[in-house]
Amino acid sequence: MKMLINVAETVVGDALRGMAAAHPELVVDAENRVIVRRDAPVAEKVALVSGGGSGHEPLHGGFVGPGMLDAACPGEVFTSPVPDQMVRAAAAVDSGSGVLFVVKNYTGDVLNFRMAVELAEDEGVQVASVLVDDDVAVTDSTFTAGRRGTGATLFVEKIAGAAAEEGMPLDRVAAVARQVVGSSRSFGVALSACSTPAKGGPTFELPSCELELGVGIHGEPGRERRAMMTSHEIADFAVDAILADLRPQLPVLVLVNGMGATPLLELYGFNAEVRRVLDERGVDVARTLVGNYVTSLDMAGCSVTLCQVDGELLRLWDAPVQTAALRWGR
Amino acid sequence: MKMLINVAETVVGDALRGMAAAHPELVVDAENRVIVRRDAPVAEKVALVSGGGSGHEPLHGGFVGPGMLDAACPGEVFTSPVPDQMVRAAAAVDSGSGVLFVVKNYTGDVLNFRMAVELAEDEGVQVASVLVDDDVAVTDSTFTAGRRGTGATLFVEKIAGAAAEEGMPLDRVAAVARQVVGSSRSFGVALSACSTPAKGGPTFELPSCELELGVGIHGEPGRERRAMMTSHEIADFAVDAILADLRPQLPVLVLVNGMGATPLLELYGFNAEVRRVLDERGVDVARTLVGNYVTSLDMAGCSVTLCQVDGELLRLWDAPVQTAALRWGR
Amino acid sequence: MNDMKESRAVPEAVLDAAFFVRWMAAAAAVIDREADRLTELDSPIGDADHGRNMQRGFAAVRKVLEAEPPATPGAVLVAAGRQLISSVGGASGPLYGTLLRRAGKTLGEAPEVSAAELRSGLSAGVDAVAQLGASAPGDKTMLDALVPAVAALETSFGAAAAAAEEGALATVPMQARKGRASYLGERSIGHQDPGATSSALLFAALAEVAG
Amino acid sequence: MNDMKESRAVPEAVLDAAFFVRWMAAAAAVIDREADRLTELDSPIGDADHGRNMQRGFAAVRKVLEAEPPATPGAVLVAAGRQLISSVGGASGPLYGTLLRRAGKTLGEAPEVSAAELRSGLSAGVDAVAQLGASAPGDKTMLDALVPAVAALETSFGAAAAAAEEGALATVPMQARKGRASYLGERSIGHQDPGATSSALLFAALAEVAG
Ligand SMILES: Nc1ncnc2c1ncn2[C@@H]1O[C@H](COP(=O)(O)OP(=O)(O)O)[C@@H](O)[C@H]1O
Ligand SMILES: Nc1ncnc2c1ncn2[C@@H]1O[C@H](COP(=O)(O)OP(=O)(O)O)[C@@H](O)[C@H]1O
Ligand SMILES: [Mg+2]
Ligand SMILES: [Mg+2]
Ligand SMILES: [Mg+2]
Ligand SMILES: [Mg+2]
Repeated sequence: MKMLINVAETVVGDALRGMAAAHPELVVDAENRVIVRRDAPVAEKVALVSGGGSGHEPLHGGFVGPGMLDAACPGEVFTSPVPDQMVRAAAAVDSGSGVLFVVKNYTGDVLNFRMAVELAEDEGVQVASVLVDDDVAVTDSTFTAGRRGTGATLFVEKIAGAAAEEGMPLDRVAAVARQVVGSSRSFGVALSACSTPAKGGPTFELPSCELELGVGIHGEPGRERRAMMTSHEIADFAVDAILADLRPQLPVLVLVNGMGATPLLELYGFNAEVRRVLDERGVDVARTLVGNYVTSLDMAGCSVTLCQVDGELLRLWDAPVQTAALRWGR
Repeated sequence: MKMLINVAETVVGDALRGMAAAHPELVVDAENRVIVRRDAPVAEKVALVSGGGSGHEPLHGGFVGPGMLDAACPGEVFTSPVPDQMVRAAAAVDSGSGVLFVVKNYTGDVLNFRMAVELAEDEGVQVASVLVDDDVAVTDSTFTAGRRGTGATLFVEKIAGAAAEEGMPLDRVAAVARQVVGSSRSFGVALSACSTPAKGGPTFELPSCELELGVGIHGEPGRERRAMMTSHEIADFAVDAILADLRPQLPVLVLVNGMGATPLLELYGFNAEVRRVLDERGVDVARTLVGNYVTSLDMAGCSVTLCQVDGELLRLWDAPVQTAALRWGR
Repeated sequence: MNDMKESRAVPEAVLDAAFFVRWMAAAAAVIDREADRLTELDSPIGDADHGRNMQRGFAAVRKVLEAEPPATPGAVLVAAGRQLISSVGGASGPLYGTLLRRAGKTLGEAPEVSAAELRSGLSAGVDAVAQLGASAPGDKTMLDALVPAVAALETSFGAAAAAAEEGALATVPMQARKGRASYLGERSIGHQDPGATSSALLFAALAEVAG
Repeated sequence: MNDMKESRAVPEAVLDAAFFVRWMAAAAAVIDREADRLTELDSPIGDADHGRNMQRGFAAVRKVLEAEPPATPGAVLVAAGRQLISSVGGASGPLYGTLLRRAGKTLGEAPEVSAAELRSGLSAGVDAVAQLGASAPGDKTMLDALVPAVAALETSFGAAAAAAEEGALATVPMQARKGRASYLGERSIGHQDPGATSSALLFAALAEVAG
């Protein structure tokens, strides 16, 4: 599998140097692997720190900036960052108002962030954590590591980021973040596996006539393999899987997210189908975001995330944001 | 080749319906295939219209909005739109201050836009056209259809869009656009072919140990096939190909553009190498943009575009823009 | 297509609007059948859309001609050409559109035309294509089929079809100097031009309805 | 690895800090050799990074132990564990880091320890892993190799290595209940757990340096 890289070993460091070159508004410490907004710590503001394995770009580094994250810690490809990064990030952004860790629910992320909480608190930083676990493809959660964190991470980081920007205290910001988690559900499909630099080839084999239903964002196979489906059928399947778990009473934010290699042309076409199903099921759409936001390297496929929002969450979603990957408002 | 579509025939129309659902700030006429900013025509403002084959998203539809295009006309995949679309778009956005057509240099685009100019002028719209031809991979231009228009299109649409937003008259806006074309050069490489819905499979075969140097954005093979190169070597090759043709005396805007399937992680790593070569060659970088902006469906690969800018062009680049794919400022 | 060489010479034929509608319908049919091959040819040296482009265009032509059949040969070709321009896009839309429109305009408003008149009309159309495309025979384009086909029309429809087919085959060793294939430089050599191939199909359809 | 079963029983052995440094170096070496296999195993039921993770971690361990060799067995393991936590990430970093750190802390500050003491230390470490991971044998994780290995350490280092290897193999028919593989549900059955496999390598390295 060809990649636009030098060697697998330096992929993450190289990307951070390239990010530093492109984004003077960020402080990118390529050696210690921490991306911090340049004006941090922001006085009187709760700071948001997230992180996770690399390979999901723009998540999380592309979401650092006013209105969203204060810092991000990228790990190796598909590998949780280490506690040292998180502690360093927390120290860099804490204004004294405390730090919220946004953690996607994977054993590695959970364990490393848990250690970081202890270490950061030892250093006198007040820390709260929120666990994102939105993927309805993972069932039987009491007997497993629980639901994965996927697309809802974007909603959590954006909305909690806006809450922090407004000056809410740590417990309120954490509560808003948890409300978003509780209101969000995702479902993903893969049309191809992805190739990690370390492996140098596809993480699994998928025949040209089949797709994987219920995949995560780390190149794992899904819960089920089926004969290839149309965009119409996939939208039905994904949305119904979500609605079976959470039937929104309020309007929803919709994220039609590309896994990395699916053309935007196809994602927009898929969004037409997602909107059709939601209309058919009587679910109101408040806002829609279409694009590659929570990716899986070069995987072809997509995920749908719905987040039901009250007036307050919608206001926070609409609030200004200025990051590399998400920008609006003033 | 699997795609997230229903049938090849409806791909463009489906995408436009999905775009309409996601972007209430645009008027998307899926039937007539015209995307118009909702507040058009903007009084006293020159209007910018562009268009081209679909499959390059977010180009052009993602660049419609304040500070950039007033309308875009998407053709079939990799096929120029028809004159009727352009005339309809021009009529929708002309405030009486005239319309600038931004045309990428491909026989189809050139011929269809040429016909549209005649028809629009018949309807009393004042029209100017600018031809974008930035791809240094195409040589011998007197014996060919000339250089292709690729990544520089983004610079032209952004900068001329800002000029129009400032209230410059049509001839000035056209002159600014032509200055950007004259100051811009691009070079692209493919690590894989792309698959068009109509063909249902890759447009060419590329062995797993080779890459194509000097590709366009329509899935054509490049000028030369070589053994796979590192990110370092590709950056050297691409930047040197550009500098051999245009040696900037002023700082440059850099676009490190993904062809569609190359992960952002790799694009940022590649940007680190591009910056290294530019530093080595003594070229100053004013601004850098990294991402999938002028794509080739699911092609893996990238292109580099440099645009040398004086203070005026840089000011116009930095001016606010509010489109689906490019946003900054207020 | 060899048997078309046997088609009788038709300098004496008188062609009415219905004949031209039949030609366009036959063209639409053969292009439908050969669309995948045209797209395949457009793949190594182009952007893999020529079959779909032609298919979309001639489907639109057939539809408009069926809905409102024009009264004269000239009007049929003008309507067909306009339809191609409005529905194809790409390089082939304006070029084929111009070919038919100019041919139709040259035929004027006569209710029937002779084969010789058709030949002059198409000849004017081909000149317009060369002018619009700034191209000439030898550039590895549709002109490499169109020009010999129109010349051979002097003999018979079958001869024209055969000449177009030969002209299309003759593009294989050429290096493209116009259109997308020109970007490939020397790598364009060894492939048959898709536009020359579709031109051959149009003349095959003409021979078929004449024949 | 079968010949390791022949390693002599070493309940009477006395192990100093240098022994533990050699163990870690041997572990780093075997993990280097087997990294691709570990990543391969992590591919069908995980995210294809376990080999690289372990390689990165033990390379860091080797480096720090070579630069500043700690004075006691306990200190070696604590330093190694901390290094894994600081350099691996993923699930395996905190888990293996905790295993070694807890084992090291249990060994205390003695300059030499007996095999029995090592066994209690590792046993405490394995308990800490189970607690941190909220996991138990049968969940298709590293515990399925670690738990039998520590039990067999009562007999010999070779027996421990063999038990770990067997434990790793025994994960094949299991359905994963923890870690990434659990997302696959029944589809996790039929694959060997990468973490159990790397645990077997650690015990193979231990038998090798004892041996
Ligand atoms: N300048 C030109 N003059 C004449 N014919 C041309 C010219 N450029 C392209 N063509 C013809 O058009 C054909 C390609 O048509 P098509 O694939 O439909 O359009 P596009 O190249 O825009 O994708 C070529 O095979 C060639 O025969
Ligand atoms: N909860 C857990 N308890 C014990 N071991 C676990 C647990 N979760 C995962 N593991 C082990 O970690 C291994 C995966 O490690 P690795 O691939 O390095 O991390 P990640 O899963 O984060 O990519 C699994 O094969 C399993 O043996
Ligand atoms: Mg991992
Ligand atoms: Mg085309
Ligand atoms: Mg074509
Ligand atoms: Mg793993």
